[in-house]
Amino acid sequence: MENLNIYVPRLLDSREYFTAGHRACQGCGETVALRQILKSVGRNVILANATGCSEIISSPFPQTAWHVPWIHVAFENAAAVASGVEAGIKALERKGMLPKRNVCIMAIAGDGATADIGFQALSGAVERGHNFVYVCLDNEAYMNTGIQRSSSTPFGAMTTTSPPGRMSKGQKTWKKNLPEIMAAHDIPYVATASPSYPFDLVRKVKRAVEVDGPAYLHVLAVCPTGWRSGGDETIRLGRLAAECGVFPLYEVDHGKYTINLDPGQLKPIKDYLGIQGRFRHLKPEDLEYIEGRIVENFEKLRAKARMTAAQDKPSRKASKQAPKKGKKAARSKK
Amino acid sequence: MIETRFHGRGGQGAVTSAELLALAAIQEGKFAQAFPSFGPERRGAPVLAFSRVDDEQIRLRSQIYDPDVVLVLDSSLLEILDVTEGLKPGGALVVNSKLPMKELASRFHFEGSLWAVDATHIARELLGRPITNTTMLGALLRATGIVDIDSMSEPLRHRFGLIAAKNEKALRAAYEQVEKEEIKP
Amino acid sequence: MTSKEKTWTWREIPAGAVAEDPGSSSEYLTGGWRSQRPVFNPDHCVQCGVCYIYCPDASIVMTPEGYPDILLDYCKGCGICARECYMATFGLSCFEMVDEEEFR
Amino acid sequence: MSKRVGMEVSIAVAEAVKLANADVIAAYPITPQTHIVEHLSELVADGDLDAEYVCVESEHSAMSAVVGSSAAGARSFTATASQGLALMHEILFIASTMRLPIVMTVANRALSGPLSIWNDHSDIMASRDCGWIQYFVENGQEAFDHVLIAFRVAEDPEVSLPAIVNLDGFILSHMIEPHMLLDDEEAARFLPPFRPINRLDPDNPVTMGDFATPDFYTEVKKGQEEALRNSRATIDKGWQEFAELTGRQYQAVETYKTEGAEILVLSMGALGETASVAVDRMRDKGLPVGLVKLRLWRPFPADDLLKALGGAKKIVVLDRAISFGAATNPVAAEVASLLYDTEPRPCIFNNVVGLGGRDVRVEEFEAIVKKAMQGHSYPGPVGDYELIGVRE
Repeated sequence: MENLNIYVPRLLDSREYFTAGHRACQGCGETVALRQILKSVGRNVILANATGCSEIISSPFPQTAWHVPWIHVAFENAAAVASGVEAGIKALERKGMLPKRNVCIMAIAGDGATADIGFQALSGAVERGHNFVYVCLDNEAYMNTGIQRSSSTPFGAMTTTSPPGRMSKGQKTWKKNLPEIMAAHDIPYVATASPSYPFDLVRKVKRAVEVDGPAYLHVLAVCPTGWRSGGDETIRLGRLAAECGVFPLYEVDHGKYTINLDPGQLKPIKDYLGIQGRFRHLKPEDLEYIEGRIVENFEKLRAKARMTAAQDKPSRKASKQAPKKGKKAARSKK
Repeated sequence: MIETRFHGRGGQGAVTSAELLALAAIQEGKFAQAFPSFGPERRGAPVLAFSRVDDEQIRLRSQIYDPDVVLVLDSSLLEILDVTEGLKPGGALVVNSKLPMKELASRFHFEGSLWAVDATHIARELLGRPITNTTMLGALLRATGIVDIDSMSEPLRHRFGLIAAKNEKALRAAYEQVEKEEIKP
Repeated sequence: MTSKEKTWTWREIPAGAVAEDPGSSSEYLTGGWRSQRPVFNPDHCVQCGVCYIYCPDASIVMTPEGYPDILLDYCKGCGICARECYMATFGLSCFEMVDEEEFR
Repeated sequence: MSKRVGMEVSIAVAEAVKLANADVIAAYPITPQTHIVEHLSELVADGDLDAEYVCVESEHSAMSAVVGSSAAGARSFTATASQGLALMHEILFIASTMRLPIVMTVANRALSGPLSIWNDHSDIMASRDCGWIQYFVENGQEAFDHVLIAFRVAEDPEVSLPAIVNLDGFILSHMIEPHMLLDDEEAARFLPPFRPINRLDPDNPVTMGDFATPDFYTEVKKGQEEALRNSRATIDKGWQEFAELTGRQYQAVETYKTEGAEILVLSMGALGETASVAVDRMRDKGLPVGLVKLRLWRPFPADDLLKALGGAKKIVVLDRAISFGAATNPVAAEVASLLYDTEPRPCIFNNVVGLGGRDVRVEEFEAIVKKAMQGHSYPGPVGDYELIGVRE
C-alpha cells in the first residue's frame, strides 16, 4: 500500500478522458474516481453507464464530458448493455468486420444501480462470463434523486427515506456486501478500491482489465452532499473509511483474498462517523454496536485472506487460460 | 382438404405424427399445416395434434372441429375420450388396438370406416419400444391415401436419422397389417 | 451550452441525439460555482502532483516544470487541493483558500 | 436457388435470421416464442451461424444487450412475447430514440393476468407507441420474408430504426407449413452489410444516450417521429426490391375482394387468412363483403388505408386487445380518427375477437358481418364494441 503519493502525475496518463465542465457537486468523490479509473484504462475503452449521478453530470445533450465512447441506456441495465457491447465487438472481430484491438468494455453504475435495481442484470452478466469490467461507484445512497437509502447505505445513516426519528435510528439494515456477493460468483477478479488511494485503485483497474472474463470493482465514492461532510474532506473520508475498517481495501484474485490495507489496529469508528452529518444523531451505544460489527467483519476478511494465502497467485499467463478452461468445463456440464 | 385429428398422450409423439404427415404432403408439392393443441400439457396427459392437407394454399387457421380423419395412438384413450367427436360422416377412425376387429367395432357408433392395427406390437418388435407415432402413420396412409407411402421416407430420415429405417419398416408393417370395418350408426 | 446550439432545430439534432463532440462539456464553465479560490504558493511546492490527482473537476493541470496550474474557469472551490497537499502535513499547504469576494 | 420446405414457422424465422447473418442474438425463453431462439442457438452451436448467442437472464436484459450490441455496430436480433415484451417495455423506447436498427419478432400472446400463454395482440398494443417499425404477418412465409425485409429497412441509413415483426403466437409460431426459403446468395443480395450511422468506437468516440433538457427534448422527439414517418418510403422500396427478387409482393394495406363491397372487414395478423375464407363464402352467397388487411401498423399507413376503405358504408374493425376504459379499442381508434373527415363518414363496428387464444371460426366472421349489415346507427358506433363469444 502506498503511503507516499509523491510524484503521482508522472506515473499516470496525463490526458483527461473525463473532462472539466461536468456538473458534479463541489468535492465529489465519484468524479475523482472516474478520472483515476480512466487514466488507468486509457482510450481503448467503451463505457456503459447506468443512470445516476455519473451519467447525469456528464451528458447534458449536446455536450459530453467523455473523451471515450460512452453509452447510457437506463438505470438497471448497465451490465446487460455492457454484455451486449462485448458480444457485439466479439462477433464483429471474429467475423473480420472489425480489427482485433482488445478494447476494454466497462460498465459504470452507482450503488443503487448495482445492489438494488441492477443486481439481476449484474449477476446475469458476470455469470455468463463476458469479458468486461464492472465498476460500482458506491456513494451509499440514491444521491442523484436526493439521498434516498439503498441497500448499500450503511447502518444508522440518515437519508431522506431512512430518517432518524422517535422510532428510528436512520438506516435499519446493514450495508449489503456487494464485493463478497460478486466473489461468490467465482469470477476472476473482485476488488474494492478508493480514489483516496490512487496507486492502489489504478493497479486494480489495470488488473481488472487484464484478467480474462468478468471483473468487479467496488469503489467508494464519498459524497459530501449526501454524507453531510465538507467538500474538502472527501479524500480524507476515503482514507478514514479504510483505516477504520468500514470500507476495507482488498482484492479477490482468482479466489485468493489479499487485504491491501490492514492497519492492524483499526482506527476508532467515531473518527469516521463523527465528521459526517448523516450519522450525527447516533448515540455512543450505536457507535459501539457499529464498531463491534465492523471489527467482526474485518476479522472475517482476515480469516479469508489467511485461508486462501497458500493459494498461488495465478501468473498472468495462467490467468488468461485458466478461466477459459473453467468456463468450458462449466458449460459442458450444463 | 383433408383434416386429421391426432390423439395421443404427451410424450407419445402425436405432434410428430401430424408434423411428418404435413412434411410428406409439402414434399409432394401439396399444401399442408400441422399444429399441436396449444396448451401446457405435460408428459402423460391426453394431447391433440392436427393436420390439414390440400392441393391449394390453405388459408383456414382456426382449429379443427369436424375432422375427416381421427388417428388414435393409444388405445387407453378410448376409455376416457369420445375420439369420434365431430368426425365427419363417411370419415375414417384409425386406431391402435390389439382387440379383435369385431369386438372393437362394436364399441363405436359413427358413420364411416374403422381401421385398426396392433401398432404397439409392431413398434415393440421393430423399434424395440412401444412408441407408435410413426407406426400408426402407416395405418393412416392406408386408410386415407393422404400422401404416398414413399413420400414418408424423406421426412423420417430428416427427423430420425439413423433410426429412420426402423421407423419406416414399422410404418410399412402397419400399412400392410391394418384392417378395415365399415361402421353404421 | 453555446447559444448557437440552443437554437438548433430538430433537423440539426444528430440522429439518435448523440453528442458528437468529445469533451465538449468544457464549454460549460463551472468556475462560477466557487465561493473560495485556491491561491497557489509555489514556495511550498514539492511538485508531488497530489493536488492534480485528487481534483474532482480536472481543473488542475501540471505545467511542464511540474507545478500545478489551476484552471479557474472550472475550479469549483471544493478545497481538496489545499487539504490534501502533501506539504499540508507540515502546515505548509501550497494552497490557501481565499474568499472570492476578495478578488472583485 | 429458393427452395420450398415444410417447417415450423418459428424455425423458418430462425432460418431467416441465419440468412441475415446476424451477429448477436440475445434472448430469454418465453412461450410461444421459444422455438425461434432454440433453433437459433442450435444454428450457432453447429457453426451454421457465426453469431454471439447471449443467454440473458431476463427480457429486460435481452433488449438491453441488443441495444449494446447494436450500438457496437453488430446486426442484432431478439424475440419475445407477452410478459417478455412488457418487461422490455422501458428499453423499447430508448432503442428507437437511439436509432438502433434491432429486429425483434414478437410471437403475440395475451398479457397476464390471469396468466394466459395463448394468442392475442394485447402485448404489442401495450407497446405500440415505442417508436419501432411494426409489421404484422399472416402466415409463415410472410414471417420468414419480413425478418429479412425488417433488417433491410431498419438498417437503411435513411431509417436507422428498430423493427418488430408481429406473428401470432401458436397460430403461426407453432404451425408447420410450406415456406419458400431464400439461399445465402439471394439473402446477401437483398440485405447489404450493416453500416451503422453511430457506433461505439474508441477511434471516434461519441456519447450515446445522453439526457436532454426541455431545450432539446422536443426537437429530439420531433426528429424521431419524422424518422419513423419517413421510413415508409424505404419500407415500400424494401418490399419492391423483395418482390423483384422473389416475386412475392407486399403492401402496407392489402385488400381482398373489396371491389363493390359495401361492408369491409379490417384485420391484422393471421386472422386475415381465416377471414378471407369467410369472405369467399359470403361472396358466394351474394353478400357485398370485402376484406382489408393491415400489414404495417407503424408507421400507420393512413393514405393507403383511406384509399382501401373509401366507399364502404360499414367497416368491421377486428381488435385482438381491449383498451380498458378507452373510447374504443386500439385498431378501431386509429381507424375512427382516420375516417373522421370522410364524407359520408362510414359506420365503424368494433369487435374484439380471439382474446387469450379463443379460437375464431369462419362462422363467427360471418355472424359478425351479418350483424353489422343489420346495424343502422350512423355515424358510429365507435365507443360501442362487441366482445365476440363472451358468455353473458
